[in-house]
Amino acid sequence: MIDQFPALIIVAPLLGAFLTPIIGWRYRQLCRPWALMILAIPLYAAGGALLQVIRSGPFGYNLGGWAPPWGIEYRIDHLSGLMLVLIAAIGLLAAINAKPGVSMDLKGKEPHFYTLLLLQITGLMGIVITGDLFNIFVFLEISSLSGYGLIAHGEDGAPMATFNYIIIGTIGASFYLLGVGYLYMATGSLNIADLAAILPNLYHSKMILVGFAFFTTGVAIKMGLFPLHVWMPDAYTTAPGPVSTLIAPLMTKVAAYIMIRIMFTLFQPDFSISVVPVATILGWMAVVAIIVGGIKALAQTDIKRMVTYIMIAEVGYIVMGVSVMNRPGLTGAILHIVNDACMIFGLFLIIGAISYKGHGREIYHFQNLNKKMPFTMAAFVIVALSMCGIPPACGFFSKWYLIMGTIVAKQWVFSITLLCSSLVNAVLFFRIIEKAYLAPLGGGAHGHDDDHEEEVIVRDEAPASMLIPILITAAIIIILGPLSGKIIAAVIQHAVPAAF
Amino acid sequence: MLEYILAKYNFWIYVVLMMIGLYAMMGKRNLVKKLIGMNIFQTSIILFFVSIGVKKGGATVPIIMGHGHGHGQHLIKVADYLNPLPHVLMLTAIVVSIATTGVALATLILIYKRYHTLEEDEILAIRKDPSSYKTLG
Amino acid sequence: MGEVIYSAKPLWAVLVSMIAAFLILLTGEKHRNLREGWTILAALIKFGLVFSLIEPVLAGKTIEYTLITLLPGVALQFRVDAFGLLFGVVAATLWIPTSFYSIGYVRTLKEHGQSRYFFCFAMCLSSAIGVAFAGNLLTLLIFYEILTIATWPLVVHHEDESAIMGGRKYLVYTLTAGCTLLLAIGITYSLTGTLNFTSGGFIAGHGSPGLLILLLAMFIAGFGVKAGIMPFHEWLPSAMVAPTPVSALLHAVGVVKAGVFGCVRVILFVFGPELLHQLGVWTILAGVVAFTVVVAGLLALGQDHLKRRLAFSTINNLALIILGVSLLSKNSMTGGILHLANHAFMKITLFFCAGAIYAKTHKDHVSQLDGLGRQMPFTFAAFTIAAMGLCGLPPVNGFISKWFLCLGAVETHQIIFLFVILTSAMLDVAFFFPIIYNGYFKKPLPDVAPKIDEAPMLMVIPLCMTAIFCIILGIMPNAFLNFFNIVRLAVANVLGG
Amino acid sequence: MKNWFKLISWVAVIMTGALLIYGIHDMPAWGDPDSPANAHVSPRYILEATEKTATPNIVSAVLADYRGYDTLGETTVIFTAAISCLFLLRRRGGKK
Repeated sequence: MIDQFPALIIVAPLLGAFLTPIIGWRYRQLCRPWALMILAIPLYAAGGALLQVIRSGPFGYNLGGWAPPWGIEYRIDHLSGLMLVLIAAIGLLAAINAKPGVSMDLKGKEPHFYTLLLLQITGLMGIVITGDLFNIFVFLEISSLSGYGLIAHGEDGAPMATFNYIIIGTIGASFYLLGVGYLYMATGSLNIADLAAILPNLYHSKMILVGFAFFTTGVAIKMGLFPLHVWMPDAYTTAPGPVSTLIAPLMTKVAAYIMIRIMFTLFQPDFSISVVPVATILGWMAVVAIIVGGIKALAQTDIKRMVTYIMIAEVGYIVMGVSVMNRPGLTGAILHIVNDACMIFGLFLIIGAISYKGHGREIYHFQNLNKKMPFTMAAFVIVALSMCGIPPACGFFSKWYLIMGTIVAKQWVFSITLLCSSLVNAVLFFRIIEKAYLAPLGGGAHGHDDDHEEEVIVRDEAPASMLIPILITAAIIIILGPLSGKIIAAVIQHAVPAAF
Repeated sequence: MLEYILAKYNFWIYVVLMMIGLYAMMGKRNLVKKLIGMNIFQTSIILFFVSIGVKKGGATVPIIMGHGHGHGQHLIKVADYLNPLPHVLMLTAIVVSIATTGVALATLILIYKRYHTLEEDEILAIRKDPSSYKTLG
Repeated sequence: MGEVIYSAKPLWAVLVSMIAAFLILLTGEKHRNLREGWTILAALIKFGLVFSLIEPVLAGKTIEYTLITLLPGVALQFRVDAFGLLFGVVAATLWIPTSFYSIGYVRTLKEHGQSRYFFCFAMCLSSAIGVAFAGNLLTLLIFYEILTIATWPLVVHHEDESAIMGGRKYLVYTLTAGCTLLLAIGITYSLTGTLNFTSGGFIAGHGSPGLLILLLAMFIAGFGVKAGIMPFHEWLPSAMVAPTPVSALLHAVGVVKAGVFGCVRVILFVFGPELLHQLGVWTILAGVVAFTVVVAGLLALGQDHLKRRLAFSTINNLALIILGVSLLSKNSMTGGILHLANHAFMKITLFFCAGAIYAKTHKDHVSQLDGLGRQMPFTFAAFTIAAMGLCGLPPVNGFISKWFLCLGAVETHQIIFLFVILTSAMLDVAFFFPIIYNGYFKKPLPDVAPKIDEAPMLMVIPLCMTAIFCIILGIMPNAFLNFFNIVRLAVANVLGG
Repeated sequence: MKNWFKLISWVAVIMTGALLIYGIHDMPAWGDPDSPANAHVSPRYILEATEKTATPNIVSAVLADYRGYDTLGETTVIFTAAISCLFLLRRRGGKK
């Protein structure tokens, strides 16, 4: 059984996806339990695979029994094991959360929704698990296509936003494919491990340089790194609630994973330092991304759109951690992939629950929301504090490592950007917390109990299927913080190249 | 110069195609033109990959005739057959490109249903000011 | 240092009020007595736990508990040494009267959102104890930030415009300070690879003098914001919009003392006296702090709002503590650290009095207090005792710490600082005695009740208790809690280690 | 606004084109049977595929067997696109 975990991780959701429309044809209500059941399998298998990696190191799995450079190999190491667990867990929670949102926004289309959800998860897991460059492209397209379909079903501007996303996303994926082509042309291989062995002799070939450039640009587009982020705010804002909850936290993070793979597994780290100054360029792009993301987020009043701009800044964090090219920086980047996925997921869950309850997404709609939805807002406070980097929530620890990385690299501008960005986040979130928890400014403060009777606000909490994932995510955010030392010792430190 | 270009002429064609496609995707304001640009763009990549697999000197399509079930293997020479791998990859890429086009067309249908136009500027104008919406007629 | 005991007591001392906080939230508004019961129960248990640590610490032992490793070489670790214990004992002791007083205060004024109030209160105490017992800079920072956040709802409690503005100002100052600290701690870690507090400092020998001076400046700026050191003091008077028990907690026990505690930790346990002498920055530091002492005293004179006046007095006294420590001599350190405890008792009494006056009469300006001493004799007696203490008059405890501060200033041959300390005592007299004079000797205002009409018992008893305690500590500095011995041990550890 | 947009696309296109042309220099001669792409992995397909998979068409052999999971992915892509289109265009329930 254990030997088959890698195959199981992909095949289970894939078969599940193929069967979902058939099940949904007759029994539409069965789609959700079916999807949940299917999603539990990769979570279990990914957990098992991660444990096996921790116990006995990375392992491969040759599909169809063909040896690696000729056949396709699945390769699970510490980084991919961690990502698999992350994707599977968020996928499962997102599927649990989806029920009320789907029955409200996408009524009658449950089979399609759950099929696409499973395909999305399959695609993301496939990207992470495979050890073959072209296979990554195929899975990237599976996840992108299911994402296009899901997002286009959103509110008013969604089809237009999706079309832009398709165009830009295709440019990104095609650039990635071009990168694969150049590497193939120069080496004749598609397997990452095989390429990593061949490439060091060819670092000064122009083909490799061009290939690398296309790789990074393509992945940066998928990731929403600053000048290439244009598709992101519209697409994720207009997407239906359950959809943005699923896609927004994962897609950018998986793209960041591909970037780390390319820069640190496929190429040696010195390639990005000495051969081409990619690290420096990426670092400054990250600075701009963090600043612009923060400023744009400050300018938004729609909280969902605000969160998408925060995501742009957070992508900047990850890229910055990668770009400083040292152990704490990369540790922070990988830790931040996990933490940020949880935090963004939590935010979208909460936004989904609030919208489901019929409240608007503008900041002024948050007035008195703590009395209507106390648990949701408590979770919101936890996520917000984590985003501001307040310990012991997990956001603090990834920020710590990122800052350590910039300090070790002596990039003081980067450190200060990171710190300022936490302050910007504090402004962003405290203005909402203020709105939700405190009486309106100048609106006749009800200082004392006496005038309590004038307005009775009824508690109107989100349904359990939404609330449970929200509370679980909030708990995870707090627990991940103190556990980060253990996670790093067990997993992340092995994912950082030994050269650092 | 000319010889230099001619020596790898299909790579030059691929570059030109790709630039055309990229320009159409980014610079054109009509959504269908953008989509056509996307197809040109993807086609150029296919051309690129297939060009990698070419072998001059009499190589032919990689179908081995008359060697049933592992006999007479000594007759197979690598130089006689084109590189099969880029073709395999491109079969997949073509399918991906078709699938993407399909989904893009579906969103175009949605867009057209909603705005009755496929000009990006008009759509932006309608979204900014819904009263400028033209009824289908 | 002596023997190390591994015990979970420090952890429980932190956790007990955190657990109580969640019980308070769960109990909610419907069962008030049960909810307040949790507060008091937690306060008593916490006091018991902290009290039981005094004896082993005085015997020269250190109590340690490691929870979980956070970074290589740095864990979420509690380590109770003499200095940390002092702050812990002060916080845990004063939580008990504050709890009773708070209950009286919010019930008298029928405050809204009482569950939130008590929740945050308990969280503050939990994190204050965490700050006190933190074994390394990172643990300290974690609890320090929790303290920052947990205080915010208390500052904005009234939810009117000035409260919200005060809250915003508070957040801007303290969160920026938190970021500065994060950077400073990060640099420290990258220089030394460790963050564990060591008596006499651990950073010496790492990094160039210039970098170390910059680092010290960042640390002092980071912790100094909460301690109200002069360019960063602005938030403190604004935060006076909070309910009075909160101000008492902010100014006597929790937030500001955490800032001072952090400064002292950094000066003595990260940098160490020797390094500071070498770098030659201690005079600059002492100069900055002395400036704060004098200017805050002068500004206090101009305040008519009673709580704002107390706030400036706090800034003045906190700077005095840091001044004592930064003079780096044995007696000045003793005086400074002892003042950390003494000031807590005196200032909490003063705030309790201010709150009692407000709860009873809704008066909060100095000029409105004429003749009120006849209506509220107990409150005014307590106020007088505490004010005398802050002016440095025997037999109140403030005299002892100021005495040691003066000795220390003489010891270092820096007569200017002796003048600063004496001037500050003069200023204390100048801004406290008018209040006392108004209360006792001026013609009563028409709305003053002719007979004794005190605030509720739940408020008056705590404030009398703390006032009496001030006198007892003034006569017998080692009474009950062994403050003086603890302080002496802490100083001996730093200078001997 | 419109011109600004065109300018950006021109810049992007020219940059991409320049990068592509820059890459052409080092490419192996077109059609070279000994170029890395033709020499590293693919010879084994040509030599072995017929024997191991009993398929004369090497492209099919690689497609369906050596790199079968790519093809599974390819099928999934079509399936995804089909479901996406159905999801978007189907009128039952949903909006209006």
